Amino acid sequence: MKEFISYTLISLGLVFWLWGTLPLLGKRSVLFKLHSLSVSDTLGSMAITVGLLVHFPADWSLLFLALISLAIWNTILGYVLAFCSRGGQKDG
Amino acid sequence: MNYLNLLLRLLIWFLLTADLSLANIVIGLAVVLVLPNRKGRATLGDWLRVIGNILISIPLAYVEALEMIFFPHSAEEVTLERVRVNRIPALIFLDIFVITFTPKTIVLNYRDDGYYEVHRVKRQ
Amino acid sequence: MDEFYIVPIVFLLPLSAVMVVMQTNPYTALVMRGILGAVSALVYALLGAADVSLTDALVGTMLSITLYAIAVRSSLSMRIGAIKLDKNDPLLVPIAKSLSKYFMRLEIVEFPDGDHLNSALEKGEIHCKFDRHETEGCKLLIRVPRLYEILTAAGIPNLSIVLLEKTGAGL
Amino acid sequence: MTVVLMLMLAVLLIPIYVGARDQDVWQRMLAFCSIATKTSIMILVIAVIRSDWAIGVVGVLILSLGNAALMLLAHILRRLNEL
Repeated sequence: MKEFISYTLISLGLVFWLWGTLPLLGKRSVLFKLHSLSVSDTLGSMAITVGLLVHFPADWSLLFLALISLAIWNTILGYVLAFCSRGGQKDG
Repeated sequence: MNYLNLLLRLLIWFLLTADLSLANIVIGLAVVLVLPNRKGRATLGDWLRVIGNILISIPLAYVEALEMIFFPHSAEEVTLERVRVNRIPALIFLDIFVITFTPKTIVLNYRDDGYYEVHRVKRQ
Repeated sequence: MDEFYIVPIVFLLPLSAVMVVMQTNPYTALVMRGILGAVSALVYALLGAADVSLTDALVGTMLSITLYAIAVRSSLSMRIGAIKLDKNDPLLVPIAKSLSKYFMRLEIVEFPDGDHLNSALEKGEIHCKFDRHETEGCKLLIRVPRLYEILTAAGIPNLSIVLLEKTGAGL
Repeated sequence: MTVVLMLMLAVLLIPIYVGARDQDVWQRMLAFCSIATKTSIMILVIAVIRSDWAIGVVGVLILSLGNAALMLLAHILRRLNEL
């Protein structure tokens, strides 16, 4: 059961990764690609990390920290990239 | 609400170090007190609302991601969103975090007159 | 062979290294250097060298990108000294355009009077000096031969470009 | 778990290709951002498979500190367009 849940989460994360990374090949704007990247890099990676957490609960503190830093850093990075790629007026 | 700020910092410290020995508590208290303090007007209610928003936004983000996967969102638009004025920078930061965390919306800019410029994708 | 997955991942390292070498634009080369740093941290961690991986990520990538970005930004710029020069002056547009082919930027330094301007030019704080005469038109006195070559090759109308001699007497 | 790693490698090839191909520097920055996250997640997976604590700590550190260079580069690239 534990194995099943963990592999489901990891495959969900992999599907998110693939779905969110494929639009990089297209010709859309940077902002549009940022939306799909936030699906893959933040949510997909978080799903993979939770899957690992279920599978190997011994490393919980490490994986928990990874989860927090993933959520915070990728979100802030999305904001900074969006702000900078538009050539924002004041310092962000 | 100064002590609330201190409590938040202590919580982060204990999450980071994962160690509840006496020495660590003393070091954590020292670090928390030495870090610069800023006067703010945030109340307990503000903090609770933002923390609640963060907890809600995690499942919401996954729902939005699945929506984006199953129904292609190919239209884009930029909207202005109003927020409450006179907030301390930490709360503004958390607001931006919550909006950007959900995959359909990204904050582009925070303007001094209290508006966020939000970029969002929509179904056609 | 339990760990055959090592081989294809290690192949990423030469691949991204070749991609760094192929770049001509210094800024995209910096971005590619970041990609190389991320890949090499992965490869070192894969081979079991946690310390090397951490050092590469922090010093090799973070610090070197920071330092290179600052160095590239400040060295790839032409500083024009002038007494009064507007940022949006129409004469600057062709200059900036011809410099941007070489990934360079324009930087305008304003001086209160001609004495400060000339001494800055002699000390080497600025690369060239901009003069606007009522009768003779606009003049750009350049100290660096390579910049002189680039700008004369671009052929900018309404601007006479002069290369200054090394001695710099009586400027 | 090895299958998972190979799939991750396959996905990782997409942003590497984009980084090599694209002309716009912001598209490359997106590729860089994506690669940085993906490689650190792969490091975490490797650490957990081998139950090697040191590699895991390195993965978390890279995940949390490595993005700082990316932000700095983004700000410098933004100022390039301002003359």
